[in-house]
Amino acid sequence: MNRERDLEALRRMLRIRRFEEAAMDIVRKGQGIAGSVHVCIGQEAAVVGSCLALRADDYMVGYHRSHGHPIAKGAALGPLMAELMGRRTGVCHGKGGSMHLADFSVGSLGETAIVGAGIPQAVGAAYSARVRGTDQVALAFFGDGAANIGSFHEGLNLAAAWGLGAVFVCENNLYAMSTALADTMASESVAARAAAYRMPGVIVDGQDVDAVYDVVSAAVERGRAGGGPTLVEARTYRYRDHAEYGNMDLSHRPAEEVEHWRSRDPVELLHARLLADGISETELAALAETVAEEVRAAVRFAKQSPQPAPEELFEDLWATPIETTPAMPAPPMPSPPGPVPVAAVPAGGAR
Amino acid sequence: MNRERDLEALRRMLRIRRFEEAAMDIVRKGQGIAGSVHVCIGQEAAVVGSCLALRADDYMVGYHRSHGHPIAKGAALGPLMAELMGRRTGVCHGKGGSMHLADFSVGSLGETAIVGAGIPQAVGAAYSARVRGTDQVALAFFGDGAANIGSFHEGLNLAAAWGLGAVFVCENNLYAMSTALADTMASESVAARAAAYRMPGVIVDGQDVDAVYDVVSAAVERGRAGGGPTLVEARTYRYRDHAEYGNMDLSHRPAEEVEHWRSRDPVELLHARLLADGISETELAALAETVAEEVRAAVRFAKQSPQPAPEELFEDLWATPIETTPAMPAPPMPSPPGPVPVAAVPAGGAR
Amino acid sequence: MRTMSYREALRVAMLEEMRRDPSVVVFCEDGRFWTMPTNGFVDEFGPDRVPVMPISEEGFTGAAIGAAMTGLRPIVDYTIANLMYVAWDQIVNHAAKNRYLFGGQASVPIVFRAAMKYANATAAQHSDRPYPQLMNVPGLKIVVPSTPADALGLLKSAIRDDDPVVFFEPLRLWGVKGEVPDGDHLVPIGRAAVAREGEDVTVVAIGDAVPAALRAAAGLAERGVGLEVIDPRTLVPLDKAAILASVAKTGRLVIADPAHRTCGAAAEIAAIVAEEGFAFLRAPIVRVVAPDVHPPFSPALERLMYPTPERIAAAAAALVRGAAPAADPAPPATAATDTAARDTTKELVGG
Amino acid sequence: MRTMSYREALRVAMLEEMRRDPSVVVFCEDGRFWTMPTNGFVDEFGPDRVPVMPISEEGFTGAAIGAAMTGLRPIVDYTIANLMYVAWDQIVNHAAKNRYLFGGQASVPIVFRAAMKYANATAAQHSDRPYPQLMNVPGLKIVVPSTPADALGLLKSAIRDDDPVVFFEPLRLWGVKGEVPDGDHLVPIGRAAVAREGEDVTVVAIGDAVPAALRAAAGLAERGVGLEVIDPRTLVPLDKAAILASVAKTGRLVIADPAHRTCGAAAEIAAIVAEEGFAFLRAPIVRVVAPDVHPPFSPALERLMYPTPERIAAAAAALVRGAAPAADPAPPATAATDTAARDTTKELVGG
Ligand SMILES: Cc1ncc(C[n+]2csc(CCOP(=O)(O)OP(=O)(O)O)c2C)c(N)n1
Ligand SMILES: Cc1ncc(C[n+]2csc(CCOP(=O)(O)OP(=O)(O)O)c2C)c(N)n1
Ligand SMILES: [Mg+2]
Ligand SMILES: [Mg+2]
Repeated sequence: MNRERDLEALRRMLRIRRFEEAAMDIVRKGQGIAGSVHVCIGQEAAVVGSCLALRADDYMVGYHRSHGHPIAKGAALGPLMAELMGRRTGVCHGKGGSMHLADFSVGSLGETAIVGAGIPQAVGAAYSARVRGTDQVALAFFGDGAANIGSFHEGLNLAAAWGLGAVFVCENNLYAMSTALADTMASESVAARAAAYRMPGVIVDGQDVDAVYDVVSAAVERGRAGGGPTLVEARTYRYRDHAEYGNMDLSHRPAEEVEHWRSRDPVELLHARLLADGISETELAALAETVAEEVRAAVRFAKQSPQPAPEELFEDLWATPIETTPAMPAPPMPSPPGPVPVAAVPAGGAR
Repeated sequence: MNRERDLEALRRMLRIRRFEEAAMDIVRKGQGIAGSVHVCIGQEAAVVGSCLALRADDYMVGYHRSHGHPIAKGAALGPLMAELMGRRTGVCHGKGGSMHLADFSVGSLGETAIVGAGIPQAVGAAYSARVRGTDQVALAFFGDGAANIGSFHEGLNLAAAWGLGAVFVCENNLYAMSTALADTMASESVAARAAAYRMPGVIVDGQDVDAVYDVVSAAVERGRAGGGPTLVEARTYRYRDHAEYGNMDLSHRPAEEVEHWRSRDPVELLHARLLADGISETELAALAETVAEEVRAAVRFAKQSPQPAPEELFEDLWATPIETTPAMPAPPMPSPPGPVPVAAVPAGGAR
Repeated sequence: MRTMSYREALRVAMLEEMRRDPSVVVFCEDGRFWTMPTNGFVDEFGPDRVPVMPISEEGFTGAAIGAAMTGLRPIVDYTIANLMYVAWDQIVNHAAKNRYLFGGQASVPIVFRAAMKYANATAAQHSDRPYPQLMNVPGLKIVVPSTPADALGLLKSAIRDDDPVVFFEPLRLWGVKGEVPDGDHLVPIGRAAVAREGEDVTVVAIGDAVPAALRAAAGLAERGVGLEVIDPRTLVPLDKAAILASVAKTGRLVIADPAHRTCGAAAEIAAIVAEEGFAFLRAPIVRVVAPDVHPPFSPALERLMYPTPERIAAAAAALVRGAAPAADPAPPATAATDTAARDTTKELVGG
Repeated sequence: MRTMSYREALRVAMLEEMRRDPSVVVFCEDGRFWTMPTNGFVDEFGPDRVPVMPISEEGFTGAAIGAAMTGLRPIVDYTIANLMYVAWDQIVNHAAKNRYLFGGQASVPIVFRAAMKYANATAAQHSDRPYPQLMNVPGLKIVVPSTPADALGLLKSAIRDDDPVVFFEPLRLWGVKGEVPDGDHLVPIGRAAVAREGEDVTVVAIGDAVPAALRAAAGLAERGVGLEVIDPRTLVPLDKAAILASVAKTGRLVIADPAHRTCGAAAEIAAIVAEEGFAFLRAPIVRVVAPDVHPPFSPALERLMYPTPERIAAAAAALVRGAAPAADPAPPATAATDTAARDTTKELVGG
């Protein structure tokens, strides 16, 4: 246990929780977040423990449960919140929204709304590091539901066959939408699938940020040293429904299950540990207040930011401008071959 | 060891070998087989041992190394050879060719040219049997290269999650085109991947038709009884290049490797065993001659069959005829708005 | 007559057909969940006909094909049209081709349901209208109903059809209510509907562009311009005769479609009329479609993407006036208020 | 000037660019094998830049995207265009969208090479011309060169382009030789070529329809009919101005394209001209394209599929004569002898 690191872990976990609470509040009040919002409240230790094990220049790819990853990797909150609100100041200029946060400046290569698809992209980032001769590693987050999709298999196999510095972190929150993992996967764990690629597969308590940090750090060091990829399964839980938008209601989850996980809240566990380690309540309260103000500032920034202008619709599509033969003037309109049988319509069109 | 069954195994293995030799001969002489032809000579025991473990009404799905599967399942040779020659009497009316043989009358649901894609289709056939309340099982053949594709993962997982009567038979001939399996897969065997789906994974000597029969029979019985799927890896070897067409040349395979496998030719091994079991050379020669004549007859049938007529291009696409508003008469051609500045062209067009 | 929403019509169609025909099954992730149109089906039809679905689009599409070739009639619900891309190989290389490849030995009676979530702030990975891509693939019938009655009648016809049918649902229409005939209501595949008669301009409108075109027509009628609104309802087979008959009457054609411009359904309709109805045309053919840019997340931008009553009316009015069409209709600089059907988002499933 | 085959041009382009830029890498199954244009590259550029590729199209396409977003320029060779379908989600939902989704933070400089094996008796699963599908997807540049010089110059431009470029190669052109300028020969993306000038009919021809159109033009010239043959070379961005300028001169348009009719590239070109060049048109626009049926295996049938000099000449001559075009050009009842480029099949890789 490392006091500085744990304080930083708490800071980032609180950032995620407060940020998502603020987002939920905006959704609830209809104040300008449209679309699907998937919060990871309850899973913060898995996310933050993993990202703290990375260097700033390491790569990270996320998925649709999406705000925690860039926050944990160190992204500024204002542009993230502005993105959720579709503003031009959003980190993606309002083009991506909640499911597509990305902040390349901190190595966050983007979240994806297609389950599993980010996994091979992270493999490619790890491959890129090798070709370019750096020792960067790449970490892919994904949910338990993603373990059943082809990209998982192909991505892990590629990384193993090529011996890349990739780390695969499954945030196993037991469900994919309403579907229990046990109903779609016969094997007893996601980590058990690592053997199919002859890579280590490790199960870790996803509510314990130090445990996650340790396991992922070992995987990162192994990858950085050329030892190949690792699969980490962090057992965790989401408190909320699948999404804030769309009436998903996971109230069918057994009450004892919910209770069990709530009793092991990752923020509270870390808070208690820091207290036990001699950090004062005052110091922790100050840290919490700093974070709360960061989030309030992010919300202010987002709300005050302008909506994108219509012409921005066409920006950010092409990197290289398109070169064609200069356009010719539009041809004159021919007079119609027959009589026009209708009354003229005033310019400006009709309503 | 079962004498009747072994004689039937020899018959089918010889059918495959003679059929493919005849096809290679036609290709070599340019007598009318176009496109890619992938022969499975050397792999006959894996193919026949598996199919003999199936009932006539069980299902089988194959892949691009494609002639052995329907022959082993009991398809008549004439329409198969006619298909290779693109004739209207072909089992697929000349629409499919070598890579797409299918004979639904014997449960052969088709070969596919897309690596791995047949695997989930076999799973669907097994699912269908359950819904329809039959005890049919479905067997999917695929190559070692297919073990790295998403369909393998998703297909096996589905079968395991649903507990279906599916049997997955990997004909591991060590290479995918020119690529050695060891270079693309870190795990020590394909069968080892079964654990990822909590299904049994069995390695069997693919040159020994009895061994294959026993292993696949156990899997079939398990599946039929509701015990779920099994993955079988038959270790085998192909003598020829990847394909007869297209200049693939696997002469880079180590000579000792080729020698080793040639010394364990599946037809010769079975032949020797039958001799040892007291079947006479004469009887075996008679069987061989019967098969040779079947194949000659198939070639005659194919060569004498007509080419498809042009209108057959449009047949076999739709099952349900298309219903639209009756077509209106074509509009009269307008006289062109300007003078036509060119000489009239005689009807019938130009060359 | 009954009144029901588009969404209820989908549910009723599936329910009626599953009761009528025990070979109809449903493949849908979270299909048993209370938010889905198939909620409750498992109680009536049992777990085999409504199986739990892993996140394995490619795998379960392949399984549906295997099931369809062996006697079942699967309804495969992708819930989001973009997720078809994950299963594209199975849809395009297999479902569309297997009947042809195998010379008519098997048919592939599957309905692929694809809700299109555009205009709902779900950004590019969840907002596609991919029917033009599939129109370029022979062997698939393609349906895009715009009313509850057509949704019901066409889905029932699609389920009974022996060919693969891709059934596209504009999600913003899910909440729209309409009258539906009593009894076993079937709408034939391949017949267009004349949604409104008019003399001056033909507007062929697709999906939720149909209500937009009808509003445009109502507005222009007050100014003495008569729009004839044709709803093709099925894009393959396309009811060419109905479109040509209308253009023969009006001499002017606007095509309104929320899909992308290049190689879209509107391009095909324009090409058909430029080829077979050229003599009828008094004016250029105008496409009112989405520009070739991805749907952005930001609602302020996304609402500029799709055909609105204003854009359709402006295009039609300009044709009648004899004005040249804009070379590439840019979205209006001021955001149109697309309130229509916005409230249906309440019915959406998060994704 | 140098003389080289289309296939050599591809090899030279990749070689020159890999020498110029260490960030260019090649992903290709069996790419090191002696039959492939990249044979030998591993010796010069090392195993990291020419890695061994498992059969994992989806996985390695995702990896290419991750690599491209982090500084590399992968050339992804699918070897058979149909295999793109296996990776469709990565191409359409990610490669084409990531730059836009992430607000321009990253670009995705990948060249997707796709050889099209049609007219080579490989049946429906290996014979597609899928560029129309991808033309409907914003964010992808699309190239179909028809000469060795353009293959070289466009492939080099594509590799240097910062956007994803899909590079389609008609395999029947691989063996065709032609003159290629010396030095660093670059052809800009987005510029059409006037392959032959003429006064009477514009023929826009794509891929191997270009040589067919040139032969048609030579034939018709003897009869006093002048065809202007436009080779767009790149389909996205499409050089509309060049096409419109030609139609402004001739007043007549034939589009020759080996892809399927419905929603094909020819439909888009027809729609553009019917919209923006209507005033120039003296006659219906005619498409000489493949009918909406899959390529059959049987060469006797497949040779009826694609544009031939005879079909193009007949369509152009009919327009000049003022005859109405056939409603749906059926293939000629007698098989055209398409000897052109048939011999190039010797260069093919089996598949
Ligand atoms: C390929 C794909 N299939 C289905 C979906 C719809 N979908 C979105 S999230 C989700 C559940 C994902 O579960 P999991 O991977 O466990 O992540 P979690 O939501 O639990 O964090 C599904 C099915 C999708 N977006 N992509
Ligand atoms: C999805 C896909 N990827 C690549 C190919 C090209 N291809 C055809 S056969 C083959 C090798 C297959 O190897 P394996 O599965 O071991 O079967 P084998 O040919 O050895 O019998 C490849 C790469 C294909 N047809 N489909
Ligand atoms: Mg989950
Ligand atoms: Mg093999």
